Amino acid sequence: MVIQEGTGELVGWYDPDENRRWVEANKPRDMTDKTMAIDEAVDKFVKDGDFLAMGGFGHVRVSMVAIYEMIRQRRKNLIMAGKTAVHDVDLLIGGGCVDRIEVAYAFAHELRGLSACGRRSVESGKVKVLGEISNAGYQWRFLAAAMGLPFMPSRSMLGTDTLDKSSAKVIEDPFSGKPICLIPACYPDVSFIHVPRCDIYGNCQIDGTMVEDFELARAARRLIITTEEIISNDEIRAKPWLTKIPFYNVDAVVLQKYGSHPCQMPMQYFFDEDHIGEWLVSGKTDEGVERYMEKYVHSVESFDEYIKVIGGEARMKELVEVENLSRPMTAPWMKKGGK
Amino acid sequence: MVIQEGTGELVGWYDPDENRRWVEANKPRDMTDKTMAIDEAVDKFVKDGDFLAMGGFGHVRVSMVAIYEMIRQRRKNLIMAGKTAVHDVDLLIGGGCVDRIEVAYAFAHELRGLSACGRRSVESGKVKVLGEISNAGYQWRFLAAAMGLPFMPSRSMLGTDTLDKSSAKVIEDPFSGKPICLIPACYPDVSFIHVPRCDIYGNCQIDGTMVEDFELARAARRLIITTEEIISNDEIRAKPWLTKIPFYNVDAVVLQKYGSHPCQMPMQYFFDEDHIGEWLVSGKTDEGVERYMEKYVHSVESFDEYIKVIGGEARMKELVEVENLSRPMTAPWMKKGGK
Amino acid sequence: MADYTSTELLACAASHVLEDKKSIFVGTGLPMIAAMLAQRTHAPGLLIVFEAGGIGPQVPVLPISVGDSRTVHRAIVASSMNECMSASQAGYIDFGFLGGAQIDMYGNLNTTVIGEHSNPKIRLPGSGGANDVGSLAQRTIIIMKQDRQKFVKKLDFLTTPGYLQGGESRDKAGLPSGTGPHRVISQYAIFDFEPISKRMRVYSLHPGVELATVLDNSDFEILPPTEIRITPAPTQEELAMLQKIDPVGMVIAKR
Amino acid sequence: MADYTSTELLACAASHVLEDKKSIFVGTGLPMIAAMLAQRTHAPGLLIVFEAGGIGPQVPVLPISVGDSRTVHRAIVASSMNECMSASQAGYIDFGFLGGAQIDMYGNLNTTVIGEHSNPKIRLPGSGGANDVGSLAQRTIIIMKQDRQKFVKKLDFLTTPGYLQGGESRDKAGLPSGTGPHRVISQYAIFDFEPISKRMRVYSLHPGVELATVLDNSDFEILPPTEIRITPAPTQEELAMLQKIDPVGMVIAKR
Repeated sequence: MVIQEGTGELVGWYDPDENRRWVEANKPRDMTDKTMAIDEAVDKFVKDGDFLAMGGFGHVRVSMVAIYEMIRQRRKNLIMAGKTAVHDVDLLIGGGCVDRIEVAYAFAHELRGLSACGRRSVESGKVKVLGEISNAGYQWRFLAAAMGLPFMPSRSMLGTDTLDKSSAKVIEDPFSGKPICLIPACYPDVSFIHVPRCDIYGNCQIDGTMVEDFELARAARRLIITTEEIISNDEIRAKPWLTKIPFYNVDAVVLQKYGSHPCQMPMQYFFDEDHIGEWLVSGKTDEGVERYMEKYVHSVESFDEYIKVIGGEARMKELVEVENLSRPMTAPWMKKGGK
Repeated sequence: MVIQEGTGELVGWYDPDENRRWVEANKPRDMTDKTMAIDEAVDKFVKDGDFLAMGGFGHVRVSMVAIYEMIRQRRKNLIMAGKTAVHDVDLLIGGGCVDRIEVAYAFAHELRGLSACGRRSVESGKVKVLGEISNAGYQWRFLAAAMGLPFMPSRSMLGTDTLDKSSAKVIEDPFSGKPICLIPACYPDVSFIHVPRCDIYGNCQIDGTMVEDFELARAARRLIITTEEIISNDEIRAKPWLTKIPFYNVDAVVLQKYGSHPCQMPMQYFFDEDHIGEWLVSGKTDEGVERYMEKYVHSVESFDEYIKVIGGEARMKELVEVENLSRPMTAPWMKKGGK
Repeated sequence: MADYTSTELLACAASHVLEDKKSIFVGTGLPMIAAMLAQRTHAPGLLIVFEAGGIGPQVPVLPISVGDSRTVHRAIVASSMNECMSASQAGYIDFGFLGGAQIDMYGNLNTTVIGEHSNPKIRLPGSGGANDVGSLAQRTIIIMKQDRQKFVKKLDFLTTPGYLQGGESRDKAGLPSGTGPHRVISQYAIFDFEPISKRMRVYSLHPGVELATVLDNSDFEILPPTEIRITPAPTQEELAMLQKIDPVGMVIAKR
Repeated sequence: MADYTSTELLACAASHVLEDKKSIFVGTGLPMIAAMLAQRTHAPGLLIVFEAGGIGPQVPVLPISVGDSRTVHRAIVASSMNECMSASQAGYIDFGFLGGAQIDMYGNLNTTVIGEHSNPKIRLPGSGGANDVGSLAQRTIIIMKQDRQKFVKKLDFLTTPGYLQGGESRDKAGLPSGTGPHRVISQYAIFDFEPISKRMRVYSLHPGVELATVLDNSDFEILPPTEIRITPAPTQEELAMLQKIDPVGMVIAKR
């Protein structure tokens, strides 16, 4: 029946019945005020050894407020979902939080170049790669979980080492007679998704693309929303077709303006390329990493204070202008004059 | 490997590779003006014997302009997707267009009572039921097609005669070891979806619930959009997150104000319960059906003329007011004083 | 006789089964009214979900269809059937209401056909969302009129799963573990299911109903109750509330 | 020498492969620039799709990330990865661009690891969307620098499928029928694949490049061309257009 089995470690999978029981016991269906501070949310919902998946994509709409807080609270032995995880996982590795990862895309910063910190950690054996998968495959892992299914079929990954090092299986499709890849569901222990606005119960609106956050929000066992703004429940109810994540998937709501810095918040503020550039240089040595963590995480008490350190409202205003196309972007990696 | 196979007829399924070739050859990726009149759209895209699936749900957001036109053009031997098909299929059966159906829900009008016309046709053998399925099962057939997959797994339908009379198969899930139902993809030959607004290329916005139209739009081989209003492409591009159906899925765009009457157009106009009531009575005899078809379809030349026959703008204004909650609803079936 | 109709008793009894801070998949008619009554009495935190996509609405008037615009009026989410059915499959729906033309001793239901499938005496609507609710909700509540033509030894068609052939058969078929019919409510009594055999059992008698009436009006053998319970009669407050929920008498006759 | 850079030649050559009224999955950098150039020259009806969900945008400035807000600027749809990948699986994506650290004679690519997977010499980013594009797009275009370390006999890791082991093996693995690498573009030449064996073959030489240079700079044997073709050099108009598309020199160096 099973033609091929991937040899990657199956992480984050539960029997659908087991997860149903978990949902029944742990996800109340009534609306209660879930607002709390980020330190409380991390303290309450992130345990050492947890399997973590972050919302957003690359350097876009990432809950950096959560990333910094996990480093500050010195979480350890986390398993990271490397679903276009870039800046987030690089920092978490640098901060000593993550020692295992399932990789769709990691260890590089798209156009900006490679991730020195993450790569060094894998090459030295400090961080272990548990399995490989593709981007579509990862979000289909979340889709299967969101749908309460044990797996999602896919015509991707077939015939490759990516499949061989994944946790997928290949069977003969009983309808077409052709081989088809079955990608196991994935229920991360905890996820953070940064949104532009939500109410105190966790009903969220998201501008721009959803990437895979629709599926991830419904797959994660614990979901913490960090948000630029809290709006009233009346505003949610006035346009229910804009609600992308409903309250019953949400465990905590954390208000944090600029909470995605130095990443982009679509329609709000642009990437802080100078800051990302500073990390890319810092990441090249262990000392650099330590200095960066000390300066931006451990020696600041809160995200609001961090925003002051990176230049405060004045700097954020510039990034808002770049996002709005009223100021040209600049980036250290552009000084090379093209690559 | 296969534990159980449904004995229902497998309708609307194609090998995913065969459908990919069809898509490549028949769905252009550039934006062209697709507007045309309903008679042209039906003439061009609906052939006798086609497998038809209508958008909307029950009596909500149904392209009645298309239903009437198919009856007017005397289409024959259509296979109907009975996906909460109610008023639409009842009329198509009465009009002599449909002689086969795959049933999730049909032959009843929700609270209003049973469908005399449809039931009589099945009980007399005039209309053949090809298979049974559940509502979730039907939309998952469309989801599988929309995703280019041969099937969608499901934990529904197991252990029942519904599965036995469906085209689904049961296998042992290689992850959990438990039986799981595989529901085959469904690519209808042609679908009509009625929307509040779209541009001339077919980029559509939809208010209220999507029901299963998101999946159906992406599954149908030919998709005709009928719309209350045509808006500019600029308006689509101003809020791209509101686009629920993209132009490349769409083959024709038909402008028809009130095009869902007597069904409800959410946020626009309410059910015309008097008219639906007239059909429910007419449907009780073949003569009644014939009189209804003559009065509302064959003796009127266009949908605009039909709107005049049912009471014109004055009647539509009343239905708009009921929808807006500024006028109480009435219905013939409510005169019974509850049931 | 008591000053309430059979429909009012059914609505109140169904409402009592619902729990606060849980979610329920509702259809139109009596289920919707029972859910709204529960929200306005003991279960203000009850989340109402409609299969067409409406989640958590504040309905201004009773919806006619589970897909009509009243079901998304000031809702939490206006979503899709896929979203609601997937949430149900993932375990987010606690209760579901069902009805049928026939029921058997294991709570299996027929809403498809009377007579042979290929040559039906009476063609019924089919599963609709019923099979999905019966498969995927944590617990279902079945409301139906009881007589020997409806409470049958063998269904003409098994549309929606109850406990299938009883015992462990539901789990073995691959349906979500721990799910199944929770209560059946008829005009005479409320029933539950014996935990091991999964056979239907009298849970409580409606006020003024004899046990013999309940047992006689079934083609299959119903297990007797483990203790004698009487279904609470509707209170004046509940009856008044029902009139407010359905002021035009769509389901509840005007008083 | 000619008055254009290697990057400019690659961008123009890639752009020429694209056809009007087709769709393309693009990444940032050179692929994005090639697609924009095609739109502004011979393929105004080219539909640009980004894996994070942006479909048909009118980008105001070159996006940095395939997920950034520029990719949905005045777009047709701001959707999701599931939507774009599903559309691709269903056959709606005609072209996809790929690159890699290693390629073999069947167009298979490695972007995962140099050395052993469990003990890597160099850890690379992994598949990302590459395996999906390589699996699901109707045709892929591979752009990469050519030398004997990159054009290898055996990949350290087969991240993304080309024609796998050649012949019918791609179809037999269950990948969508009729798909696979269409062209490879290096700094020396454009390659296609021989239809039966699916082995890489010289299609055209870039201006001024000797065939021997092309064949020598590969660890595996590349099939010779069936006829001698020369890749068209970038025109002045194209070069000017490239400066407009990337005015700040993110990818194309300022002139």
